[in-house]
Amino acid sequence: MHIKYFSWVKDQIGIESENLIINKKIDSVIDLITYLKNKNEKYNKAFEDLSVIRCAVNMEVVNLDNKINDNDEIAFFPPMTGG
Amino acid sequence: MHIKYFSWVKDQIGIESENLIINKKIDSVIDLITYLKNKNEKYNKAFEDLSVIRCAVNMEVVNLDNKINDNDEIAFFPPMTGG
Amino acid sequence: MIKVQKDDFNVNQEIKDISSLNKNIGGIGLFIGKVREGNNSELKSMTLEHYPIMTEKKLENINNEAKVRWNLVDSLIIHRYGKLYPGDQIVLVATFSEHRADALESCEFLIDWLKTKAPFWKLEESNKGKIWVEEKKSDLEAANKW
Amino acid sequence: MIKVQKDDFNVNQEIKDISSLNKNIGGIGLFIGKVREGNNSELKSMTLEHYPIMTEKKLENINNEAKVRWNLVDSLIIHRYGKLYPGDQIVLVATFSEHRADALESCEFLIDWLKTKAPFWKLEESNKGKIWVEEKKSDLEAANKW
Repeated sequence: MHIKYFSWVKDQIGIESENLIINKKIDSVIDLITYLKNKNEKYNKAFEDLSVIRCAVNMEVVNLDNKINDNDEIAFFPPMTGG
Repeated sequence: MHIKYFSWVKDQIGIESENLIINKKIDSVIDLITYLKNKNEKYNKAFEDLSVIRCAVNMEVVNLDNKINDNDEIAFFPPMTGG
Repeated sequence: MIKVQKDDFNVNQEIKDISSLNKNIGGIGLFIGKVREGNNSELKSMTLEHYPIMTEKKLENINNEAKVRWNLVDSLIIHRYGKLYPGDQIVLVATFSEHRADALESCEFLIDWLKTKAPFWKLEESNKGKIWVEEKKSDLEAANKW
Repeated sequence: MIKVQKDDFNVNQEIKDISSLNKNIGGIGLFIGKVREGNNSELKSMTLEHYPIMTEKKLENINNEAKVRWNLVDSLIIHRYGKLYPGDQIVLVATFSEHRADALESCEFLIDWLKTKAPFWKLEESNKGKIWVEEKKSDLEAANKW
């Protein structure tokens, strides 16, 4: 699972991207977030308020209950501010 | 009275502008149009359909019943097509 | 600012001239009107006649009206006259504001207004001869909505 | 066409490149977004981060969506990324149509959409430090109206 972080989510976690090999059963985005929050306090802090977290799976924005697979590219970021 | 003509009104009458010294009593734009129509067939033709004639007095668009004076600049033209 | 001119304009230069005076511009709304050749390449030329001095006066008025109705840092209208050819630029409306809604709305307002209230008349020359362009009902409706 | 680039753009050149391909363009609707200094000259810089490939993909999608919804001859989005300064251009939306309503509406649609759906994030640096720009409620509402 390839994970990318943008904006202040990236700043708080401290890395731009990572490859995770997860032995636990991770079915959905929210499962992944729960898993990440247990890793350490940085992740826990970044994902504290899920109302400001957006997620893209393979570059499509999805809801947090969206299913995910091992070979997906998952990205976490705050609401977008383009234009 | 200085009179200007634009677009096909100008083409039909055959001149761009003229100075008229009128001895008759001309109180309004419509009086002037009646006066002009009596001058010759070109004017009569140009002012045949008043629904497509617009008038500006001293560069402000006015209704045809608008009052006019001897020293006014009067312009006749079809609906404007700017932009 | 308003400009009534025979010459073409460079939109990049025009907006740079205004933008350089004010760093608080967040958005620029622009409209460029061009001479359209028509679907069967029928148009040869378009000659724009106008009513000098009245044109400048009316453009100045409407430009000021836009500044009253919207929160604008600046705004610009350039309208050309004379003989133009397919592909040529006819008119530029540019509105400069802090927030985009003001620029976008006032830009639409200005071009809608120009279509029926600016003293210009268009003579189109095609294979069929020379024809003065008639007022469009849709243009009248667009101008009346403001 | 869409372009995601670090470099600045020249709006005159960009529209000329497209206009020269088609003489049947009657109107061009444009919006240029710029870095605003703020009322008290507080902003020092704005750094735009984006999600490469996803950005291009999403911009391409929305540009196609505009072409489906409106009668457009062509349309162009240029979005910059990297470190920008007050007065710099951020984004260009340009829509080319035969009649002006299509160009004006689709231009507004595209910029409204970009504000909340294009994967960019803005880091503002001012005297108070660095702050990531938050989503604006008014931008969400503007995007939802289409």
